[in-house]
Amino acid sequence: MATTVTSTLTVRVLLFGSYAEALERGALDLTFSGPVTVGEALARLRALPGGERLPAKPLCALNLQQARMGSPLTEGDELAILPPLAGG
Amino acid sequence: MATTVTSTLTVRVLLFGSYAEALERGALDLTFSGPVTVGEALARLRALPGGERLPAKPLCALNLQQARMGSPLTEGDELAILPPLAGG
Amino acid sequence: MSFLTEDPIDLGCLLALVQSPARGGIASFLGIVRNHQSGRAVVGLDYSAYAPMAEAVSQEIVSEAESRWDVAVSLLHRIGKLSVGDTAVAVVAASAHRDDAFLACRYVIEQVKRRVPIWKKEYYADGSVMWVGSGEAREQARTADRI
Amino acid sequence: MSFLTEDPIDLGCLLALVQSPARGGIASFLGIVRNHQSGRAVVGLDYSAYAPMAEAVSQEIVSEAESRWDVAVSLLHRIGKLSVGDTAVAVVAASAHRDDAFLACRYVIEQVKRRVPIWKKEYYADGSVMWVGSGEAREQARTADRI
Repeated sequence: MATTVTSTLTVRVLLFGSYAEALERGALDLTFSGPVTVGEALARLRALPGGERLPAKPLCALNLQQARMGSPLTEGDELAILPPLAGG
Repeated sequence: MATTVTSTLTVRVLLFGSYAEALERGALDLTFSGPVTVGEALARLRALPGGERLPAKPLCALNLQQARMGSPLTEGDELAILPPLAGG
Repeated sequence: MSFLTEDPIDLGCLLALVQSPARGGIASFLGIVRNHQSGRAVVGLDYSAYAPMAEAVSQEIVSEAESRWDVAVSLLHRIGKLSVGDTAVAVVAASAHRDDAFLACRYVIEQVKRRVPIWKKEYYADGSVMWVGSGEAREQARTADRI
Repeated sequence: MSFLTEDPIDLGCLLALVQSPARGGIASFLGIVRNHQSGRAVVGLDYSAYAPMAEAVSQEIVSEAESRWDVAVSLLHRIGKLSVGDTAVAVVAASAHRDDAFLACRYVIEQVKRRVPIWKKEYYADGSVMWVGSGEAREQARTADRI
Protein backbone atom coordinates (compact mmCIF):
# COMPACT_ATOMS: atom_id res chain seq x y z
CA MET A 1 0.00 0.00 0.00
CA ALA A 2 1.47 3.39 -1.06
CA THR A 3 1.72 6.27 1.41
CA THR A 4 0.69 9.77 0.27
CA VAL A 5 2.73 12.54 1.90
CA THR A 6 0.43 15.52 2.39
CA SER A 7 2.23 18.86 2.87
CA THR A 8 0.00 21.34 4.70
CA LEU A 9 0.24 25.10 4.29
CA THR A 10 -0.41 27.77 6.92
CA VAL A 11 -0.86 31.48 6.15
CA ARG A 12 -1.36 34.40 8.48
CA VAL A 13 -4.48 36.43 7.64
CA LEU A 14 -4.83 40.05 8.79
CA LEU A 15 -8.16 41.86 8.90
CA PHE A 16 -8.70 45.61 9.19
CA GLY A 17 -11.45 48.14 9.79
CA SER A 18 -14.97 46.91 9.08
CA TYR A 19 -13.67 43.46 8.10
CA ALA A 20 -11.99 43.00 11.48
CA GLU A 21 -15.26 43.97 13.14
CA ALA A 22 -17.24 41.59 10.91
CA LEU A 23 -15.12 38.58 11.86
CA GLU A 24 -14.53 39.90 15.38
CA ARG A 25 -10.76 39.56 15.13
CA GLY A 26 -7.79 41.28 13.52
CA ALA A 27 -5.76 38.19 12.67
CA LEU A 28 -6.08 34.45 12.27
CA ASP A 29 -4.16 31.53 10.82
CA LEU A 30 -5.63 29.43 8.03
CA THR A 31 -4.22 25.99 7.27
CA PHE A 32 -4.73 24.25 3.94
CA SER A 33 -3.96 20.69 2.91
CA GLY A 34 -2.39 21.65 -0.42
CA PRO A 35 -1.74 24.46 -2.93
CA VAL A 36 -4.16 27.36 -2.55
CA THR A 37 -4.79 30.82 -4.04
CA VAL A 38 -5.78 34.14 -2.47
CA GLY A 39 -9.31 33.62 -3.81
CA GLU A 40 -9.59 30.20 -2.22
CA ALA A 41 -8.38 31.56 1.12
CA LEU A 42 -11.03 34.25 0.84
CA ALA A 43 -13.73 31.67 0.25
CA ARG A 44 -12.67 29.99 3.48
CA LEU A 45 -12.82 33.34 5.33
CA ARG A 46 -16.27 34.10 3.94
CA ALA A 47 -17.55 30.78 5.30
CA LEU A 48 -16.64 31.83 8.88
CA PRO A 49 -19.24 33.49 11.14
CA GLY A 50 -19.49 37.14 10.01
CA GLY A 51 -17.50 36.33 6.87
CA GLU A 52 -20.53 36.90 4.67
CA ARG A 53 -19.88 40.64 5.22
CA LEU A 54 -16.64 40.41 3.23
CA PRO A 55 -17.02 41.06 -0.50
CA ALA A 56 -16.06 38.24 -2.88
CA LYS A 57 -13.12 40.22 -4.27
CA PRO A 58 -11.80 42.67 -1.69
CA LEU A 59 -8.47 44.48 -2.01
CA CYS A 60 -5.77 42.08 -0.79
CA ALA A 61 -2.09 42.40 0.01
CA LEU A 62 0.29 39.47 0.09
CA ASN A 63 3.44 40.19 2.07
CA LEU A 64 2.79 43.96 1.78
CA GLN A 65 2.26 43.88 -2.01
CA GLN A 66 -1.12 44.15 -3.71
CA ALA A 67 -2.26 40.63 -4.71
CA ARG A 68 -4.67 39.17 -7.28
CA MET A 69 -7.35 36.59 -6.55
CA GLY A 70 -5.30 34.03 -8.47
CA SER A 71 -2.01 34.64 -6.66
CA PRO A 72 -0.73 31.40 -5.06
CA LEU A 73 -0.03 31.32 -1.34
CA THR A 74 3.07 29.79 0.20
CA GLU A 75 3.88 28.70 3.73
CA GLY A 76 4.24 31.61 6.13
CA ASP A 77 2.68 34.21 3.82
CA GLU A 78 0.97 37.24 5.34
CA LEU A 79 -2.34 37.85 3.58
CA ALA A 80 -4.04 41.14 4.46
CA ILE A 81 -7.69 41.76 3.55
CA LEU A 82 -8.15 45.50 3.03
CA PRO A 83 -11.45 47.39 3.24
CA PRO A 84 -11.83 50.40 0.90
CA LEU A 85 -9.00 52.82 1.78
CA ALA A 86 -9.87 56.02 3.61
CA GLY A 87 -6.59 57.75 4.45
CA GLY A 88 -5.97 61.46 4.14
CA MET B 1 -7.86 143.54 -25.17
CA ALA B 2 -9.17 140.11 -24.05
CA THR B 3 -7.66 138.35 -21.03
CA THR B 4 -6.83 134.62 -21.26
CA VAL B 5 -7.30 132.75 -17.99
CA THR B 6 -4.63 130.03 -17.81
CA SER B 7 -5.47 127.17 -15.38
CA THR B 8 -2.36 125.32 -14.26
CA LEU B 9 -2.36 121.67 -13.19
CA THR B 10 -0.18 120.03 -10.54
CA VAL B 11 0.20 116.26 -10.14
CA ARG B 12 2.10 114.28 -7.56
CA VAL B 13 4.58 111.83 -9.10
CA LEU B 14 5.83 108.79 -7.14
CA LEU B 15 8.94 106.83 -8.12
CA PHE B 16 9.96 103.40 -6.90
CA GLY B 17 12.87 100.99 -6.95
CA SER B 18 15.42 101.60 -9.70
CA TYR B 19 13.44 104.61 -10.98
CA ALA B 20 13.64 106.35 -7.62
CA GLU B 21 17.37 105.71 -7.60
CA ALA B 22 17.71 107.01 -11.17
CA LEU B 23 16.06 110.34 -10.36
CA GLU B 24 17.45 110.36 -6.82
CA ARG B 25 14.06 110.92 -5.25
CA GLY B 26 10.87 109.02 -4.45
CA ALA B 27 8.38 111.80 -5.15
CA LEU B 28 8.06 115.14 -6.89
CA ASP B 29 5.36 117.53 -8.06
CA LEU B 30 5.00 118.41 -11.72
CA THR B 31 3.05 121.48 -12.77
CA PHE B 32 1.63 121.93 -16.25
CA SER B 33 0.08 124.97 -17.88
CA GLY B 34 -2.81 123.07 -19.43
CA PRO B 35 -4.34 119.65 -20.15
CA VAL B 36 -1.78 116.85 -20.09
CA THR B 37 -1.63 113.06 -20.43
CA VAL B 38 0.38 110.41 -18.57
CA GLY B 39 2.68 110.13 -21.60
CA GLU B 40 3.37 113.85 -21.61
CA ALA B 41 4.15 113.83 -17.89
CA LEU B 42 6.56 110.98 -18.55
CA ALA B 43 8.32 112.97 -21.26
CA ARG B 44 8.85 115.72 -18.70
CA LEU B 45 10.26 113.21 -16.18
CA ARG B 46 12.61 111.72 -18.76
CA ALA B 47 14.03 115.17 -19.43
CA LEU B 48 15.13 115.49 -15.76
CA PRO B 49 18.69 114.51 -14.72
CA GLY B 50 18.71 110.67 -14.52
CA GLY B 51 15.36 110.53 -16.28
CA GLU B 52 16.92 108.97 -19.37
CA ARG B 53 17.03 105.73 -17.36
CA LEU B 54 13.22 105.54 -17.38
CA PRO B 55 11.76 103.63 -20.33
CA ALA B 56 9.44 105.54 -22.69
CA LYS B 57 6.45 103.47 -21.66
CA PRO B 58 6.85 102.16 -18.11
CA LEU B 59 4.04 100.65 -16.09
CA CYS B 60 2.06 103.55 -14.56
CA ALA B 61 -0.67 103.83 -11.96
CA LEU B 62 -2.99 106.81 -11.70
CA ASN B 63 -4.62 107.10 -8.28
CA LEU B 64 -3.81 103.41 -7.57
CA GLN B 65 -5.27 102.15 -10.86
CA GLN B 66 -3.19 101.04 -13.83
CA ALA B 67 -3.07 103.87 -16.40
CA ARG B 68 -2.45 104.17 -20.15
CA MET B 69 -0.06 106.61 -21.78
CA GLY B 70 -3.06 108.54 -23.14
CA SER B 71 -4.91 108.83 -19.82
CA PRO B 72 -5.55 112.51 -19.00
CA LEU B 73 -4.29 113.93 -15.71
CA THR B 74 -6.33 116.16 -13.46
CA GLU B 75 -5.39 118.46 -10.61
CA GLY B 76 -4.18 116.58 -7.54
CA ASP B 77 -3.72 113.23 -9.28
CA GLU B 78 -1.18 110.76 -7.92
CA LEU B 79 0.87 109.28 -10.77
CA ALA B 80 3.12 106.36 -9.82
CA ILE B 81 5.84 105.15 -12.19
CA LEU B 82 6.38 101.44 -11.56
CA PRO B 83 9.51 99.45 -12.43
CA PRO B 84 8.99 95.81 -13.46
CA LEU B 85 7.26 94.09 -10.53
CA ALA B 86 9.23 91.62 -8.44
CA GLY B 87 7.03 90.59 -5.53
CA GLY B 88 6.67 87.06 -4.22
CA MET C 1 11.24 59.35 9.26
CA SER C 2 8.16 57.21 9.80
CA PHE C 3 4.93 58.13 8.05
CA LEU C 4 2.48 57.20 10.79
CA THR C 5 2.28 59.02 14.09
CA GLU C 6 -0.02 58.93 17.09
CA ASP C 7 1.02 62.44 18.13
CA PRO C 8 -0.41 65.78 16.96
CA ILE C 9 1.15 66.84 13.65
CA ASP C 10 3.41 69.89 13.82
CA LEU C 11 3.66 71.55 10.39
CA GLY C 12 6.72 73.50 11.55
CA CYS C 13 8.65 70.27 12.04
CA LEU C 14 7.71 69.03 8.56
CA LEU C 15 8.76 72.35 7.04
CA ALA C 16 12.10 72.23 8.84
CA LEU C 17 12.79 68.78 7.39
CA VAL C 18 12.71 69.96 3.76
CA GLN C 19 13.49 73.66 3.92
CA SER C 20 16.93 74.65 2.64
CA PRO C 21 18.55 77.86 1.37
CA ALA C 22 18.40 76.52 -2.18
CA ARG C 23 14.66 75.81 -2.11
CA GLY C 24 12.66 79.00 -2.39
CA GLY C 25 9.18 77.57 -2.89
CA ILE C 26 7.33 75.44 -0.36
CA ALA C 27 3.86 74.05 -1.02
CA SER C 28 1.98 72.32 1.80
CA PHE C 29 -1.28 70.54 2.30
CA LEU C 30 -3.05 69.87 5.57
CA GLY C 31 -6.01 67.54 5.85
CA ILE C 32 -8.06 68.55 8.89
CA VAL C 33 -10.87 66.62 10.56
CA ARG C 34 -14.06 68.33 9.42
CA ASN C 35 -17.24 68.76 11.42
CA HIS C 36 -19.37 67.28 8.65
CA GLN C 37 -19.28 64.33 6.28
CA SER C 38 -21.96 63.45 3.76
CA GLY C 39 -24.30 65.88 5.48
CA ARG C 40 -23.86 64.43 8.98
CA ALA C 41 -22.33 66.19 11.98
CA VAL C 42 -19.01 64.56 12.90
CA VAL C 43 -17.63 64.67 16.44
CA GLY C 44 -14.49 62.58 16.01
CA LEU C 45 -12.57 59.97 14.05
CA ASP C 46 -10.52 56.89 14.66
CA TYR C 47 -7.82 56.19 12.06
CA SER C 48 -6.20 52.78 11.86
CA ALA C 49 -3.57 51.48 9.45
CA TYR C 50 -1.85 48.36 8.19
CA ALA C 51 1.33 49.94 9.48
CA PRO C 52 4.17 48.11 7.68
CA MET C 53 2.41 48.40 4.32
CA ALA C 54 1.44 52.03 4.98
CA GLU C 55 5.09 52.86 5.69
CA ALA C 56 6.28 51.05 2.55
CA VAL C 57 3.68 52.60 0.24
CA SER C 58 4.18 56.12 1.61
CA GLN C 59 7.95 55.78 1.08
CA GLU C 60 7.24 54.69 -2.47
CA ILE C 61 5.01 57.72 -3.08
CA VAL C 62 7.61 60.15 -1.69
CA SER C 63 10.31 58.55 -3.86
CA GLU C 64 8.10 58.83 -6.93
CA ALA C 65 7.51 62.53 -6.28
CA GLU C 66 11.18 63.21 -5.59
CA SER C 67 12.28 61.49 -8.78
CA ARG C 68 9.60 63.09 -10.93
CA TRP C 69 10.12 66.66 -9.70
CA ASP C 70 13.04 68.61 -8.25
CA VAL C 71 11.64 68.51 -4.70
CA ALA C 72 12.18 67.35 -1.16
CA VAL C 73 8.99 65.97 0.38
CA SER C 74 7.97 65.35 3.98
CA LEU C 75 4.78 63.52 4.85
CA LEU C 76 2.98 62.48 8.03
CA HIS C 77 -0.36 60.78 8.76
CA ARG C 78 -1.84 60.64 12.21
CA ILE C 79 -3.58 57.52 13.49
CA GLY C 80 -5.69 56.86 16.56
CA LYS C 81 -8.50 59.04 17.91
CA LEU C 82 -8.79 62.53 16.41
CA SER C 83 -11.17 65.40 17.13
CA VAL C 84 -12.68 67.96 14.78
CA GLY C 85 -9.96 70.46 13.84
CA ASP C 86 -7.07 68.03 14.35
CA THR C 87 -4.63 67.59 11.47
CA ALA C 88 -4.95 64.07 10.03
CA VAL C 89 -2.37 64.35 7.24
CA ALA C 90 0.31 66.83 6.22
CA VAL C 91 2.41 67.02 3.06
CA VAL C 92 5.22 69.51 2.45
CA ALA C 93 7.10 69.83 -0.86
CA ALA C 94 10.05 72.22 -1.14
CA SER C 95 11.73 73.14 -4.40
CA ALA C 96 13.71 75.81 -6.20
CA HIS C 97 10.74 75.96 -8.60
CA ARG C 98 7.27 76.68 -7.29
CA ASP C 99 5.66 74.72 -10.09
CA ASP C 100 7.45 71.58 -8.91
CA ALA C 101 6.51 72.27 -5.30
CA PHE C 102 2.79 72.56 -6.11
CA LEU C 103 2.71 69.57 -8.47
CA ALA C 104 4.61 67.28 -6.09
CA CYS C 105 2.48 68.30 -3.09
CA ARG C 106 -0.71 67.58 -5.00
CA TYR C 107 0.60 64.30 -6.35
CA VAL C 108 1.55 63.04 -2.90
CA ILE C 109 -1.77 63.77 -1.22
CA GLU C 110 -3.73 62.21 -4.10
CA GLN C 111 -1.61 59.07 -4.03
CA VAL C 112 -1.81 58.80 -0.24
CA LYS C 113 -5.59 58.80 -0.47
CA ARG C 114 -5.57 56.24 -3.27
CA ARG C 115 -2.89 53.79 -2.18
CA VAL C 116 -2.07 53.87 1.52
CA PRO C 117 -3.85 51.26 3.69
CA ILE C 118 -5.52 53.49 6.27
CA TRP C 119 -9.10 53.30 7.50
CA LYS C 120 -11.33 55.84 9.15
CA LYS C 121 -14.14 55.23 11.60
CA GLU C 122 -16.36 58.26 12.01
CA TYR C 123 -18.31 59.14 15.13
CA TYR C 124 -21.40 61.28 14.56
CA ALA C 125 -23.24 63.73 16.78
CA ASP C 126 -26.33 61.46 16.76
CA GLY C 127 -24.29 58.68 18.41
CA SER C 128 -23.90 56.55 15.30
CA VAL C 129 -20.59 55.26 13.98
CA MET C 130 -19.47 54.38 10.47
CA TRP C 131 -16.43 53.05 8.65
CA VAL C 132 -15.89 55.59 5.92
CA GLY C 133 -15.11 53.97 2.61
CA SER C 134 -17.27 50.95 3.41
CA GLY C 135 -20.17 50.20 1.06
CA GLU C 136 -22.66 52.35 2.86
CA ALA C 137 -20.41 55.38 3.21
CA ARG C 138 -19.36 55.11 -0.43
CA GLU C 139 -23.00 55.13 -1.41
CA GLN C 140 -23.51 58.42 0.39
CA ALA C 141 -20.23 59.89 -0.73
CA ARG C 142 -21.16 59.69 -4.41
CA THR C 143 -23.44 62.67 -4.07
CA ALA C 144 -21.50 64.53 -1.41
CA ASP C 145 -18.50 66.80 -1.36
CA ARG C 146 -15.46 65.14 0.10
CA ILE C 147 -11.91 66.02 0.95
CA MET D 1 -5.76 92.39 7.77
CA SER D 2 -3.04 94.27 5.94
CA PHE D 3 -1.06 92.51 3.24
CA LEU D 4 2.33 94.08 3.88
CA THR D 5 4.33 93.48 7.03
CA GLU D 6 7.80 94.37 8.23
CA ASP D 7 7.76 91.55 10.76
CA PRO D 8 8.72 87.91 10.24
CA ILE D 9 5.85 85.93 8.75
CA ASP D 10 4.28 83.32 11.03
CA LEU D 11 2.51 80.63 9.01
CA GLY D 12 0.66 79.48 12.12
CA CYS D 13 -1.10 82.86 12.37
CA LEU D 14 -2.13 82.75 8.73
CA LEU D 15 -3.48 79.22 9.17
CA ALA D 16 -5.47 80.26 12.22
CA LEU D 17 -7.12 83.07 10.23
CA VAL D 18 -8.74 80.73 7.71
CA GLN D 19 -8.99 77.39 9.48
CA SER D 20 -12.50 76.38 10.51
CA PRO D 21 -14.23 73.11 11.42
CA ALA D 22 -16.01 73.16 8.06
CA ARG D 23 -12.81 73.48 5.99
CA GLY D 24 -10.94 70.20 5.86
CA GLY D 25 -8.33 71.02 3.23
CA ILE D 26 -5.67 73.69 3.59
CA ALA D 27 -3.14 74.43 0.86
CA SER D 28 -0.28 76.82 1.58
CA PHE D 29 2.61 78.35 -0.28
CA LEU D 30 5.70 79.93 1.23
CA GLY D 31 8.17 81.93 -0.81
CA ILE D 32 11.53 81.84 0.93
CA VAL D 33 14.61 83.98 0.19
CA ARG D 34 16.95 81.70 -1.75
CA ASN D 35 20.72 81.69 -1.60
CA HIS D 36 21.02 81.94 -5.37
CA GLN D 37 19.47 83.93 -8.20
CA SER D 38 20.41 83.68 -11.86
CA GLY D 39 23.52 81.77 -10.87
CA ARG D 40 24.76 84.34 -8.33
CA ALA D 41 25.13 83.84 -4.59
CA VAL D 42 22.57 85.98 -2.75
CA VAL D 43 23.17 87.20 0.82
CA GLY D 44 20.05 89.29 1.35
CA LEU D 45 17.16 91.25 -0.12
CA ASP D 46 15.40 94.52 0.35
CA TYR D 47 11.71 94.53 -0.61
CA SER D 48 9.88 97.82 -1.10
CA ALA D 49 6.29 98.45 -2.15
CA TYR D 50 3.85 101.08 -3.33
CA ALA D 51 1.94 100.34 -0.17
CA PRO D 52 -1.60 101.68 -0.80
CA MET D 53 -1.73 100.10 -4.26
CA ALA D 54 -0.21 96.85 -3.00
CA GLU D 55 -2.91 96.65 -0.33
CA ALA D 56 -5.68 97.38 -2.84
CA VAL D 57 -4.45 94.92 -5.47
CA SER D 58 -3.85 92.13 -2.94
CA GLN D 59 -7.38 92.62 -1.58
CA GLU D 60 -8.66 92.37 -5.14
CA ILE D 61 -6.74 89.13 -5.71
CA VAL D 62 -8.05 87.55 -2.50
CA SER D 63 -11.62 88.58 -3.40
CA GLU D 64 -11.23 87.07 -6.86
CA ALA D 65 -10.04 83.77 -5.39
CA GLU D 66 -12.79 83.71 -2.76
CA SER D 67 -15.51 84.34 -5.34
CA ARG D 68 -14.12 81.87 -7.87
CA TRP D 69 -13.61 79.00 -5.41
CA ASP D 70 -15.20 77.95 -2.13
CA VAL D 71 -12.23 79.10 -0.04
CA ALA D 72 -11.02 81.44 2.65
CA VAL D 73 -7.63 82.95 1.81
CA SER D 74 -5.00 84.64 3.96
CA LEU D 75 -2.00 86.37 2.43
CA LEU D 76 1.04 88.25 3.72
CA HIS D 77 4.11 89.78 2.05
CA ARG D 78 7.08 90.95 4.01
CA ILE D 79 8.91 94.15 3.09
CA GLY D 80 12.22 95.63 4.26
CA LYS D 81 15.50 93.78 4.66
CA LEU D 82 15.35 89.98 4.51
CA SER D 83 18.04 87.32 4.85
CA VAL D 84 18.42 84.00 3.09
CA GLY D 85 15.85 81.58 4.54
CA ASP D 86 13.38 84.28 5.58
CA THR D 87 9.80 83.95 4.37
CA ALA D 88 9.01 86.70 1.87
CA VAL D 89 5.44 85.75 1.03
CA ALA D 90 2.85 83.32 2.41
CA VAL D 91 -0.52 82.26 1.01
CA VAL D 92 -3.01 79.99 2.77
CA ALA D 93 -6.25 78.74 1.18
CA ALA D 94 -8.70 76.70 3.25
CA SER D 95 -11.69 74.89 1.81
CA ALA D 96 -14.06 71.98 2.29
CA HIS D 97 -12.71 70.75 -1.07
CA ARG D 98 -8.99 70.19 -1.53
CA ASP D 99 -9.19 70.92 -5.23
CA ASP D 100 -10.43 74.41 -4.46
CA ALA D 101 -7.76 74.90 -1.82
CA PHE D 102 -4.93 74.02 -4.23
CA LEU D 103 -6.32 76.01 -7.16
CA ALA D 104 -6.98 79.13 -5.09
CA CYS D 105 -3.56 79.00 -3.43
CA ARG D 106 -1.83 78.72 -6.78
CA TYR D 107 -3.95 81.47 -8.32
CA VAL D 108 -3.17 83.90 -5.52
CA ILE D 109 0.61 83.46 -5.61
CA GLU D 110 0.70 83.78 -9.41
CA GLN D 111 -1.39 86.94 -9.34
CA VAL D 112 0.64 88.46 -6.52
CA LYS D 113 3.77 88.03 -8.60
CA ARG D 114 2.10 89.50 -11.68
CA ARG D 115 0.12 92.40 -10.30
CA VAL D 116 1.26 93.64 -6.89
CA PRO D 117 3.62 96.66 -6.94
CA ILE D 118 6.58 95.29 -4.98
CA TRP D 119 10.26 95.58 -5.85
CA LYS D 120 13.25 93.58 -4.80
CA LYS D 121 16.83 94.73 -4.47
CA GLU D 122 19.24 91.83 -4.23
CA TYR D 123 22.56 91.87 -2.42
CA TYR D 124 25.14 89.41 -3.71
CA ALA D 125 28.07 87.71 -2.05
CA ASP D 126 30.50 89.56 -4.36
CA GLY D 127 29.29 92.89 -2.95
CA SER D 128 27.19 93.87 -5.95
CA VAL D 129 23.56 94.94 -5.78
CA MET D 130 20.76 94.68 -8.32
CA TRP D 131 17.10 95.57 -8.70
CA VAL D 132 15.53 92.30 -9.73
CA GLY D 133 13.01 92.75 -12.50
CA SER D 134 14.99 95.67 -13.97
CA GLY D 135 16.19 95.30 -17.54
CA GLU D 136 19.44 93.67 -16.62
CA ALA D 137 17.96 91.19 -14.19
CA ARG D 138 15.23 90.29 -16.64
CA GLU D 139 17.85 89.60 -19.24
CA GLN D 140 19.54 87.11 -16.94
CA ALA D 141 16.29 85.66 -15.66
CA ARG D 142 15.25 84.50 -19.12
CA THR D 143 17.74 81.69 -19.00
CA ALA D 144 17.59 80.99 -15.28
CA ASP D 145 15.30 79.16 -12.96
CA ARG D 146 13.22 81.47 -10.82
CA ILE D 147 10.67 81.23 -8.08
